[in-house]
Amino acid sequence: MSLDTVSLNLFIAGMVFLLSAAVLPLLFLRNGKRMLRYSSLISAFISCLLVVCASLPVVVYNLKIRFVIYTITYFFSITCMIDRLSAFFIILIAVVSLSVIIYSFSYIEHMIENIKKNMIVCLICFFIVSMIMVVISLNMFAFLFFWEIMSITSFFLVMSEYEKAETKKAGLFYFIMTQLSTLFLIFGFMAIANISGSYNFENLDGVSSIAVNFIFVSLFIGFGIKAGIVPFHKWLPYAHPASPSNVSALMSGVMIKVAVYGIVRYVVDIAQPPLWGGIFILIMGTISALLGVIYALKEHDIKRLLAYHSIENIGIILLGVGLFVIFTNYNLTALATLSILGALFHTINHAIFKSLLFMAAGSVVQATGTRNIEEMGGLVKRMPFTSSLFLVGAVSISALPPFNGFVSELMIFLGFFQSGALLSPILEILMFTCLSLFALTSSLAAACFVKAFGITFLAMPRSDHSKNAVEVKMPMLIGPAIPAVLCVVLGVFSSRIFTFLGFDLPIPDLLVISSIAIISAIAVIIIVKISGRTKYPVRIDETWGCGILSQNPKMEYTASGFSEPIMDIFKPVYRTHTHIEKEYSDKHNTLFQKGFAEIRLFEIFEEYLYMPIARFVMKISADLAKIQNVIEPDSYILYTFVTFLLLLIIGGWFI
Amino acid sequence: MINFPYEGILSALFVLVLVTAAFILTRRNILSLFTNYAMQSLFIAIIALILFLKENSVTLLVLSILTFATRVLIIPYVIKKIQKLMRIRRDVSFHYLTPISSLIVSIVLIISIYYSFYKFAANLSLAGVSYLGSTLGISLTFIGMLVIFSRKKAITKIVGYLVMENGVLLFSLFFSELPLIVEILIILDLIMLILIAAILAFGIDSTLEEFHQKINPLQKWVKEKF
Amino acid sequence: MNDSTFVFYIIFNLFFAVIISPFFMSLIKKVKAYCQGRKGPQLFQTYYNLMKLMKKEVVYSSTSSNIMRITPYINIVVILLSSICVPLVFIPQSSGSGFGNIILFLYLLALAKFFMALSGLDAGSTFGSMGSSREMTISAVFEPVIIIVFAALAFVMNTADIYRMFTNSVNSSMPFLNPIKFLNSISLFIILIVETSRCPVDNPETHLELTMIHEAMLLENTGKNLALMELSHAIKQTLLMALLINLIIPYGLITTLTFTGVILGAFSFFVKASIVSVIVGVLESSIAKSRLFRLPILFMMVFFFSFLTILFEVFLK
Amino acid sequence: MLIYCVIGVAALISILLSKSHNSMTVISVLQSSLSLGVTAYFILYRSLPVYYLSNRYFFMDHLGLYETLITWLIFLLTSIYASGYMKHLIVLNRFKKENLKMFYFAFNLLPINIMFAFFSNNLALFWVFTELTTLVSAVLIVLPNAKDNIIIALNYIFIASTAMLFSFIGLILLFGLTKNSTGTGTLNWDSLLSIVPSISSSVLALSIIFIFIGFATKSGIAPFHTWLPHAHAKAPSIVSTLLSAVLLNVGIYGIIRVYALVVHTPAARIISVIFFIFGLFTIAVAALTMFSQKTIKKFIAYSSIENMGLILVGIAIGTPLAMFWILFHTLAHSISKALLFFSAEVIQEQHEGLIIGEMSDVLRLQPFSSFCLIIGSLTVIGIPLFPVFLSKMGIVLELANVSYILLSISVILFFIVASAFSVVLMDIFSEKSSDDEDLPVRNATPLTIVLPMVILIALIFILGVFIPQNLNDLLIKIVSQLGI
Repeated sequence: MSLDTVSLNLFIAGMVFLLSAAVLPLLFLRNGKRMLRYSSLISAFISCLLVVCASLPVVVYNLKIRFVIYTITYFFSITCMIDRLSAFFIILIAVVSLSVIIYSFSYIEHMIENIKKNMIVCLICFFIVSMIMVVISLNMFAFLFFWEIMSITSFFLVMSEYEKAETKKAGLFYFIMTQLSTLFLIFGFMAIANISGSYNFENLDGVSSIAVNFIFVSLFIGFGIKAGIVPFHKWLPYAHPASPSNVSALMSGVMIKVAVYGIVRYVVDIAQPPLWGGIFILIMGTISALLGVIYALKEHDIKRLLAYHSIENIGIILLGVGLFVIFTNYNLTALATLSILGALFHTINHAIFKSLLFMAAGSVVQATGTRNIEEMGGLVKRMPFTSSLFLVGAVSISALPPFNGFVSELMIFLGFFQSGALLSPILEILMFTCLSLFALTSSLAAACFVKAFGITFLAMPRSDHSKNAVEVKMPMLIGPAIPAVLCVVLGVFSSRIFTFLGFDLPIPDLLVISSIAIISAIAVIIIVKISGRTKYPVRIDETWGCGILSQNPKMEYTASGFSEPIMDIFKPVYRTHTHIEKEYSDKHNTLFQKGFAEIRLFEIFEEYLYMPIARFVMKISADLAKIQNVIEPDSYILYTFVTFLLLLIIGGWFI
Repeated sequence: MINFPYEGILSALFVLVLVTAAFILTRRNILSLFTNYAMQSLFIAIIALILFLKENSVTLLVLSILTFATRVLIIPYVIKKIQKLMRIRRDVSFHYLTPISSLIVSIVLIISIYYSFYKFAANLSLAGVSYLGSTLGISLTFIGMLVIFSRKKAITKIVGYLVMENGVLLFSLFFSELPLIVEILIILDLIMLILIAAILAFGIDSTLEEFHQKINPLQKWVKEKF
Repeated sequence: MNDSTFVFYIIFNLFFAVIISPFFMSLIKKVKAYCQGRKGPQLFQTYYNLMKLMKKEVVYSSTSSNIMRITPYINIVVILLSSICVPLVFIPQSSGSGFGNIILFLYLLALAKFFMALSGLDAGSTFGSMGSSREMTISAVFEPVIIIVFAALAFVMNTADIYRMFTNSVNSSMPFLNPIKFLNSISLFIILIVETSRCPVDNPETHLELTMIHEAMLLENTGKNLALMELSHAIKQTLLMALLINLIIPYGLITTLTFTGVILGAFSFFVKASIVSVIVGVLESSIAKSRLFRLPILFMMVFFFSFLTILFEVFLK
Repeated sequence: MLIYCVIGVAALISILLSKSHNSMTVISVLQSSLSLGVTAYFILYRSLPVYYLSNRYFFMDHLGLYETLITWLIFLLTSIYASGYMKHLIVLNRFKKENLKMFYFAFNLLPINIMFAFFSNNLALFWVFTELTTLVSAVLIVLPNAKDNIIIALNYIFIASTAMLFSFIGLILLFGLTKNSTGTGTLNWDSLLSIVPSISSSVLALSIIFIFIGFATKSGIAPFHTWLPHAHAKAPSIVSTLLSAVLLNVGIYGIIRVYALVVHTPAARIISVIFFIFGLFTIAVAALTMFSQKTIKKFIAYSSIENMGLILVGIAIGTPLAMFWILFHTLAHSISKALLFFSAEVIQEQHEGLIIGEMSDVLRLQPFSSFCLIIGSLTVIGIPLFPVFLSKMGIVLELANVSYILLSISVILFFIVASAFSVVLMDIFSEKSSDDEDLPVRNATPLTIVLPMVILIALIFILGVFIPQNLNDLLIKIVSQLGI
């Protein structure tokens, strides 16, 4: 049995398990027994394992497995191909969904109605199936087919808490944006079908430039909307906080990566975008990264903060892709492989630490019952494991050495550094500014996560929710533990993995560095033990507060306090506007009675881009509806009369 | 047959048909509307008769008798009976077009249709009178539609629809007669339509309960018939 | 063969950095004292302080978690690792492990800063959290500038590896006073000032709550934890000085391992470093601490300098 | 053919004689199931087309049988639904007991009428039967106990019949043309199919436009669609289901027959341009008006107008593949529209009188019907697992070959429709005011109301993923017979 038939059978077995996991809760929608959900989650777990071992050999030995699943009519057939790129993304999806499934074992039990619990389990399984199928579909029809299923299942998952008002807005925003992205995808695919004739993703390099540019722009916008690139990112900070945490972990960890898969597949396989295309991606990437992190700094809702960070990391991935395109246009293959590998490695890193962070945040939100970090604090003592997991996630997202975030950002940095001497001067200056903005982003991310971790977990609890928060149950710890371990493993063994896969990259071997670190740590501890033998044991005392008697939480730094200096430096970007209401006790407005003042952040994109279009469409529909609401027939017959006459006269002259 | 000048009589009858149409457009008194409609149908029946004399095809004769029977006798009688129940005398208000402007519009209508059809006449070998007849037929239909949307009362809208029906009949007379069975079916269908439209028109003006009491005897009447 | 020299290099570089860095700290204190007309502490005072602190009792605040306990150890280990990245005396052949990568060096310092800020927040006192908030603000705005300076260096030396940079600066016959070297030295000097929180950015001496940034984060550390933090701060200062010295005046630096070369290299590094710390001491006592929101202007200056180096390099070539 | 007449007449007479409400529903269910069986038998086993009467006025071909199949299927489900629903209306005194007999008489007469329309080979005959369907459906609209139903019914009759008159003029033109070219004029569709290429194309195009006007009004194409939303909003749901799922198909059937005549002649270019203009205008008007609709049934009416516009665009493309997907779309649309109307009625009855914004706890009060409403609207939007996705994708693919601007306009309009659906559904489902205790009493939904919905959902799911082989062959045979 050759290797690819083995992996194919494993893959199909995995898919069958996953589908059965999805269908099972549907059959017994009303009964609340836990065993039903556990059995379906276990079968989903097994299927993820199967899928991982199915796609591992494909990545390592660069196989190409092509198979047809199902033909509805003779040209609408679901043909799939697993090659290295899609296998890599399958591993990404499977690993993250593995950990999310374990996490949901006990997370879902906290919900109230039984129907909702079963529905979420079923929808999550469908969601994972659709994402895996999108990644391996070769035929345009199959791609759109699963792309739409992915959007619809994730839409229903976002709407699972449909009672709240904010979920309504989030759901609406999300649905419209997904439909918009399908619209652009249809444009792009139709153009490809017109030029290349076949409905499969064929390579169309020898094609006239206008068509390729149009395809590139429409596909980029289509995938960009789903990935959450800046001008289209507005749905992300609404959809993720509204959906349950395990869903938002899946969505921001994996669904965004499927959109990135689309962009990478186009850039690498289908058609080589021109130089200006590369610059376009680079600029969009930098803007998304910068604005993503700057908006994250002002967020005090933990899940919105993480959502904005997904936008930032997508920007970083796009930087890598942009560099790849520019370098291939100057045919510097070594640098091109470095940057595309950096982008792909950052995709899987982001998938891992973002799902870790969302799951940890989910357990924190569930334990304290609120999403606002200003009301949290002191959780590190009450929830030690979750906080250490969150710490691992925070350290790896702010790209600090031993963890995986550092390696991928390092690769992109090296891409920038070594691009220096080889390109034209103007491009050189663009590279230089993008490098500085990228560096700014990663340092701001570090600052933001110090705030997020510090204010949420450290010091004293700021409200009684967080005072009596209690550590979550076992599955909700094992779930995030897997990505935490992966963060460390991928970080430390990164250069070993790359050499094993056959790429030699100029990145430092973190394995050697961390082993030396451990040796020196042991040495330091021994020296400190010997020299530091004191008579007095360790003493626990009051924090030194310049002489005040007892520390109370009111005196602690709040999240807005922490990030206020940075926000002050970046004031032009935030464009806050103050809103003051005053009430006077006399009519001459002289005796001030009471008032209300508020600094509100100006949602630039929402105010200037989305709302005007929405208001315009609503106005047209109101006018149209007004015309057609009249009951009497006269006006309608007048319309028909005029149309007949026009048709007749125009018909008479033209035909 | 004696070959007295067909064209002269036909064009005279055309004028008469258009005059009755003008009257229907402008008259306020409903009863006079019905009489105008009856006269218009009479003229069209005569036109059919003359055409029969000219081309002596049997269908034309049957057609003229049929139109005479239904459009001059039965339908006006039915509408008058329904109208008596409704006790409405005058349809005063106009909608969108005052009488004068609706007349002007109908004139413009006739001219524009005449010219727009000019191109087709060439390859349809339609000569003189029959070309005029068919264009008048179509413009009569449009005038009927003009009546429907410019008058407020439902009963006048029904008369407008009947005028459109006459226009179609006129067009079919001159352009090409349809097989007889089809013509009969169309007339049956027209009667059914007028019956229901009249009942509904009656329903609009009276209160709901009255409408339902009126419907029930009608149901019984329908049941005895079949 | 070069693995064993690399191991020897690691041990030597580490011990050399640990031993001499407290000396420079007390040297700067001594220079500042003389500028203010007083005698100032003896040169080996910092060593005695460290020994004393090692023996003192450790006090943890009730609200602090084990972040407070592990941060000193993380700090010292990370700084020792970064001391391996910057060769002080002799440069080993670049080993396979890619130790010399500039970004690795920079991000190791960032890791140390990250945990120090967290420990500042951990105690729950306003001073600590204010210190860490300000520290993160400065690092958030200044880190990109450091990366740009290193990018300019990498662009000039067309390599991203510190070892090869130093070998290039040793072998290259660039005249002392050419513009690129001059611009680089200014930006590296400002990086040294900002990273070790010297005067214009932060006042290391004072314990006045509003002005201190770096010291505020260490406020809660006591006993051996404080000693470790002080030591790592000193080593960081030496490493940054080494970067400045070995790139601009690489005379003592040797690439082949000879006994006399090492002694001479060590001695020349010691002299050069003390000259630099004297300059730092004089500078510190001559400028007042500037307001926090005026600092971005200083950082923009460094950004401007590195931009100039790139332009010079591109147009000169 | 005779079997149908026998079943029909028997059903009508037995309704006139029967007294109780249950017997009437049983009769209509029986009639529909029998006729459905007969149609299925004809499609599978009879060699078609079959001609009747000496002058070949009636004939049975694949397209006619396919449309009759849809009619009888929808009529069967509506009559099952009607039993429970009419009782509810009578209890609420929104329907007079004595009108029931007339209602059921007209209710059974309508599908027979439509069936004869589908079987009429002669276009004039088809015209007459379509005219009769207008009358019968007007009667059905007028019977419930509401004042403005009458105005709406009158409005419907006037708009529909005035337009039909124009298509009658078109028929006369066509008849005259055939008479000029071949001596004896004929309106039989199959003989026309052979004569038409020899006719001069300019007058032919004019007659086709005239005919198109009439049938466009019957199928709710843009400027003539104004009667449809009011008729659907006010009529009882079983009538509005029949109206939108079946009656609109009659108009579309007429347009397909007429377009098939002219597709290979030079006139086809002008005709398809006009069809494109009207089709896109319809989708645009319907899509944009949907946003601010206040009652669910009016909203669904606009979505059927939008689907008719889509079908018109599909016809205008004219390639065999597009026609295949158009026919598939009519079936998918009828099923989803029936499901939407059934579930909308249950929700509307539960929150009687409330407009979309004010309904609260919809999902908790009527979980099953809101589930059907969601499934129905997802189908109509064209979400993958449901049939409309296949047909929309097929049409879009064909459009791409025709011209790129048309493709972009229609895809943008689909997007607007999808967002309109989401906006309205959000308003319906997300209001949640009271907690569990003081929920208003929940209307009982007997089996007869739930059963049709379950059947429809099953059909939608089957068609969404798997097109049965004989359906596929039937559609291919139709397309080849139409000669496209």
